[in-house]
Amino acid sequence: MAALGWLGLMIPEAHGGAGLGARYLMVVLEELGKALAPEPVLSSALVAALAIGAGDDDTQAREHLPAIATGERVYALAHAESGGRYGVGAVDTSADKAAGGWSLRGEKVHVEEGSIADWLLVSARAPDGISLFVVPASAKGVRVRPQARIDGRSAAIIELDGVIVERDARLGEPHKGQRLLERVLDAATIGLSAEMLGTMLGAFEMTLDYLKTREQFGVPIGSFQALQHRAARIFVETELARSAVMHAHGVLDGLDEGASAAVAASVAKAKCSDALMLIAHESVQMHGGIGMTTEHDVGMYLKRARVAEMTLGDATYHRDRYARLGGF
Amino acid sequence: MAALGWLGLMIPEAHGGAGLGARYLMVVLEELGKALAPEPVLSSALVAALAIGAGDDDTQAREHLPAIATGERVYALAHAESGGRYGVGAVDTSADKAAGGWSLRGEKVHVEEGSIADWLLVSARAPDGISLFVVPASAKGVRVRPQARIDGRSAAIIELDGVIVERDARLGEPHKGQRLLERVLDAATIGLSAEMLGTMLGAFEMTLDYLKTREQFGVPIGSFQALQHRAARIFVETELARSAVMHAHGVLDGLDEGASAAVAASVAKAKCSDALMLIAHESVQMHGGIGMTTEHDVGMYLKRARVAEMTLGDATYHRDRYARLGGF
Amino acid sequence: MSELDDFRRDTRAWLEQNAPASMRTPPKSSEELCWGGSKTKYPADVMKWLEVNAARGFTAPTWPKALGGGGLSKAQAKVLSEEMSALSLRPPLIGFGLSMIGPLLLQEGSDAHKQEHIPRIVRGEVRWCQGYSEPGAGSDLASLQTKAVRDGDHYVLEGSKIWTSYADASDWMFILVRTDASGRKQDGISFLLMDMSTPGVTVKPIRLISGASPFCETFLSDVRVPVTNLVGEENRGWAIARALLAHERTMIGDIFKEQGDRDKLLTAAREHLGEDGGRVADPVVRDRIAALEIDQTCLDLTLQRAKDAAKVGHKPGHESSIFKLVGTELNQRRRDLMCAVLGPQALGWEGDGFEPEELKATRDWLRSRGNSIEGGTSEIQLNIIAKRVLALPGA
Amino acid sequence: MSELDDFRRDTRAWLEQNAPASMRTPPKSSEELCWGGSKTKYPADVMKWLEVNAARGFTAPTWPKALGGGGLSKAQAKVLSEEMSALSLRPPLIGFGLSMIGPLLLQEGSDAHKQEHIPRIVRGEVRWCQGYSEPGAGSDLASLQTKAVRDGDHYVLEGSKIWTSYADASDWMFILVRTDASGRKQDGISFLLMDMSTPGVTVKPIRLISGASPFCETFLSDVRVPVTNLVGEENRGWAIARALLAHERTMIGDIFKEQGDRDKLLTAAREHLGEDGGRVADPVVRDRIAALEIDQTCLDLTLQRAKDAAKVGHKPGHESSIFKLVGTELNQRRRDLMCAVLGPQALGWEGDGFEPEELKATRDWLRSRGNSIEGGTSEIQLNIIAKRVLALPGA
Repeated sequence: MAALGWLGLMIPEAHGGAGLGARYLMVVLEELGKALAPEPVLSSALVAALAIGAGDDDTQAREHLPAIATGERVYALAHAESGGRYGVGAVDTSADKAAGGWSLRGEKVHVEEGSIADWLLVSARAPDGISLFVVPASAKGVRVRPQARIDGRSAAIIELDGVIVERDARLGEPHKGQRLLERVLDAATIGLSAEMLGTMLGAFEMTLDYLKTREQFGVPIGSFQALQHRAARIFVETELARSAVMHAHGVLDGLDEGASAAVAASVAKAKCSDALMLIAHESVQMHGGIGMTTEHDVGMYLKRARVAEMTLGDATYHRDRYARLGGF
Repeated sequence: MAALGWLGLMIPEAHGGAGLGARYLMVVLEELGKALAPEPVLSSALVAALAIGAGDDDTQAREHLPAIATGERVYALAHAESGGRYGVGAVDTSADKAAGGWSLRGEKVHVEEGSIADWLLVSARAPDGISLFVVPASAKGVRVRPQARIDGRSAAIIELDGVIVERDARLGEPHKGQRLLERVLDAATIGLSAEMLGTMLGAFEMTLDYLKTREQFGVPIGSFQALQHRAARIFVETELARSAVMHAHGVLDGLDEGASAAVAASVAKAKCSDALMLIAHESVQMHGGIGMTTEHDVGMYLKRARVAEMTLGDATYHRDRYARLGGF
Repeated sequence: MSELDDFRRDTRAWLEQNAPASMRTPPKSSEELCWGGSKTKYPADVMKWLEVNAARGFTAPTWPKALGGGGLSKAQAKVLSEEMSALSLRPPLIGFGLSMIGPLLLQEGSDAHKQEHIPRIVRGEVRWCQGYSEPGAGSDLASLQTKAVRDGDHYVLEGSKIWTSYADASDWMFILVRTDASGRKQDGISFLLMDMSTPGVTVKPIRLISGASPFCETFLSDVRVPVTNLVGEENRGWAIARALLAHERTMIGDIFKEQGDRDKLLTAAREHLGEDGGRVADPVVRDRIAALEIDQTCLDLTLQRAKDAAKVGHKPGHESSIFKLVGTELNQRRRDLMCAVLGPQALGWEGDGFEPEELKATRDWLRSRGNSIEGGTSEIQLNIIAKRVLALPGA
Repeated sequence: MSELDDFRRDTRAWLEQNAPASMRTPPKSSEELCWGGSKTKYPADVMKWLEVNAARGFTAPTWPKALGGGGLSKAQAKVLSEEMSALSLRPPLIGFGLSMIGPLLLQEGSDAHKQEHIPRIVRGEVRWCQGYSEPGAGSDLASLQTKAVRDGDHYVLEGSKIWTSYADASDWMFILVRTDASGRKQDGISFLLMDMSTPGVTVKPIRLISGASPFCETFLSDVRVPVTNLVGEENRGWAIARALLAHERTMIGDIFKEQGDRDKLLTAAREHLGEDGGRVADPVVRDRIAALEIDQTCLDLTLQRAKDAAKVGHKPGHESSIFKLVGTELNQRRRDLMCAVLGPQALGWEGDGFEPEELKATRDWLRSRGNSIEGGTSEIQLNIIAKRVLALPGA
């Protein structure tokens, strides 16, 4: 993937990337989602590249961005905490000033790629507000426990037991950490929605193929009108979801002046969550018994669908957020 | 109807009724709903009979119940007020002590049968709480303005401009008026759900007939599987609704010891509201263009469905009430 | 480039000089716009605005100058449209003449057809309506039964058409008739142009459950239409009609939205359900409103995507079925949600006890139920998507 | 009447005397109950409880005494059941032997069948499983391909069966096989009794997306079944199978509920979403929970209505399709809603970071997706309702 330049799509050429932007990365994320490929592209190439690149700190950029572009290092966003559910403010992890830098203490859960990451982007509460810190996974006091989740990917619980990092491990300017974190979470949400779009397309393709080839009562089951209408509904949902996802990536790239990345992220995530769950459930149903067994891949789509739905906020959360952002 | 004994089903034999109870009246209400017959059975034979009969006041009973049973007088429940939406407590109409009785002042809206009623059951706020008062529509200070609603029935806005009624116009005991009103509203809600059950059956019967006879593409449209599955869903909804309605009428009749009429009413009204709107919408859709014209009756079912849905609380209201009653 | 700049400057000057002030305000409804024709009387400003534009061919900017059109290039027409928008000007003329039958005749009509009809469309003298649907046919449009029997140099028409919008206000109808009942139903249909003043044509308006409507039923009894009014070949009208239908579906996806729909819903929600810390107080309704607006955003973005694709040369395909399906359903959801917000105040038909906007909301809801039926039912759109887009097998 | 009272007194005394204390507690799962058979080892109390009941015929109270049953009247059996409930006693034996194949053999079996199988079912010595579904057949059950070819006084079976619950724990299978492939597919099916220990029978458990399952695939290669094991006539097995299927669907409507489901959901909602004035804090989720509980109430009342109707002699008809359809969908909604309540805590497969009840909720959700497939898909139930209940025409 690094050889293909995928990991550097969001990274300026000066730091070893291609600098093409989010719309290009969307194509990659969509294909990964379609193939259910467990690659840490979202967390490294989108989230970490953006979080570190946005900080305007050249030292940090030189330290991290080339390593992301080459795929030399894997990054993970360690933000969610137990009981905190969703949102930017649910952070109890603390960042206290310590000799020469910061001391981080707390526990992060559901850290995607957490068990394979070389570096962690940790949100923590500093005296001047929530900030992101970039922390080597090998630092003293970092304890990584893999979480066995239904999609089989490399999630982890990460304990930070007074982890000491240097002063410049903090990303962005003082007092502006929360705004950076918001932007990073929006970008992560948008990138995840691209993956979800791919996942729904993958499940639908598989199902459409099954509808055309599986015969019952002497005809392909896809000739039954009740299934045809449901398949047509699914197709419509994928097209609507695609529009939301494309738009959100355009907003990330600054194409749509005045458009809010937060609104675009919530539109995309709300739509993709509902659409993907619908399609995953329908896909298993249309496959019948075989879809319930581990011998068929469609169940893996269902499991990944649920994980993606519950990551970075489900549809209800994003509808509420959309309403708040829209002033109602 | 009076001759058939329908109006006296809830009235004891001693007062000229048959004393058979709500489960018998349900059959009548269901048939009226099916035929979209605009008869004031619900407001007189169920609501007024129960409100007056439950008061345990023999004078009141002798005054009103025989007149209900014979159909000599029509009664209407005047409870809802502008801006108040649903529920027992949304009453601003006042009942103040006056020489020899009470003075009522306020405005009631959406009073079903209001423009044809001889007597009104008016909820008003007395010094000891909300109570029901039975008021002749011909009393001085009562002003009735018909409301032209989509179902074409005899609803009205009723102004009470210092209407003087006698002391015994108040139903039930002092301090217990609100409990009586709650019971009356639950009974009204349950009776309305019986009518709604009939209305959904009427619309469905008409639609099923259309599906079997209307031909397109050389076959009856009811042979299309997509429509078959939707018709089957409708049938299931009618059966579920019927169970809720039957149960609620049994509870009214005291059959199910320990069961709450409030819970049963909210279950029935929530289910019937959703089911009826679904069926009414689907019925128009399945009739195609002709269903949109005034030349076909199915549109009347749609209009009545909406009125019934919005009367005495819609599905969202009753789900919330169900949750409150259930302690969540 | 510089030529186009000149055109822009000249056009803007001309527009500013000629547009009456009243044409620079948004219309309250499409009824205020000019549909042309001999049967409707329009205000003086509207007629003046039509006349000056027609004289320049600006009512049909890209049509040939020889036939009364503007003879503009696509680039110039875009400039004209931009300048009209910039000045908030109303279109001088709308209707089926400009959007449907005119383009068709320019492509498929004979020279005589073009000479006779195109200039009159450009000048707004003739209003057109569409005679496709029939009472017995419904979604099975091709099963139409209105007969046209050849008698010398005329066809004699017998039958009826339904759901004709504004038939009572139109001068001409383009109409599908059966000229051959022997073969496959699609193969015996012809496409004719019919003068509505021909003896034997009767029009009756249709009353909908939501009240009065632009729809009419048109009865045809012994109606004689010259054979020269045939467009294309005899028995080959179905293909022509289908091309026009796809065009109609694309337009329809956008058509249900009204200016300020979102604000109206939110305002009503705040008023009827109350506010809580600045938010709509009922979180369940709030969730439904957000879901609706999100879906509406997705449809708008999808329409935009199709327009962008069209700009770079992609021909519009069966995605028009998506727009028809989703556009109508969103409109229905919106009208339904508005009723849920209004509660009992959504029950009024007219008169006392209801505000005008409440009465409108109720009728809008009733009217919206027809959206998923007219212009091809939702079921037909789902069939089209299943068969033509997803290539699912026939039963 | 007084005789029945005597029976009640005697029965209660006997139950109180003979039931081990451990049999008076509700089982944690159906796995703790006794399914009988030679392949499962049960705790001593379970075996003792089975034996004392079997000796009296109380495992099959209404079956003939001569075949080991209790020989009770319906009224007596009702009393027995009431007294068992009153003491919270576990049933001594459950399974397909008692519920399905036993009643069938009593009605359709030969004398030899009854003599051979009924007493062993009553005593719980033999556990039965059902061999209907096949990998290629799916919803089109009658298209089954497992062949049974006559060879002297045996049938020789070749093929495979799928979705056989507990095939690996069963001693015998009642199985549908194709004995004639020439005519209508329903006409060449026969109903056989097959000893699972016959050479050529191989069983392989099926792993579901939710984890281990009771389902198995059963492979049949050159399996010789005596012709005397045929139930009913050759090629007439379909009618027998269908009667059993309707029976299964009725049982299934009730089956998905677990004790305390409602409380579990509410407890989780309070814990994960917080409380607000004693209520579940998230009103959108609260609305969904209320909607679910209301629909569940409606289904429960409908089941009760069917039971009441059965008591006064109404035969259960196609309403079993309603129970199957709605019961499964409600279970799916419940499991799905539980995931929504748990949020990211609904994502665990095993181990660290998740509570046991969270892991169970996740697997319950995954497992529930099969409910609308197994035992006749939802689509099949909708077809049955449309065709047989509503009498809608065939395509």
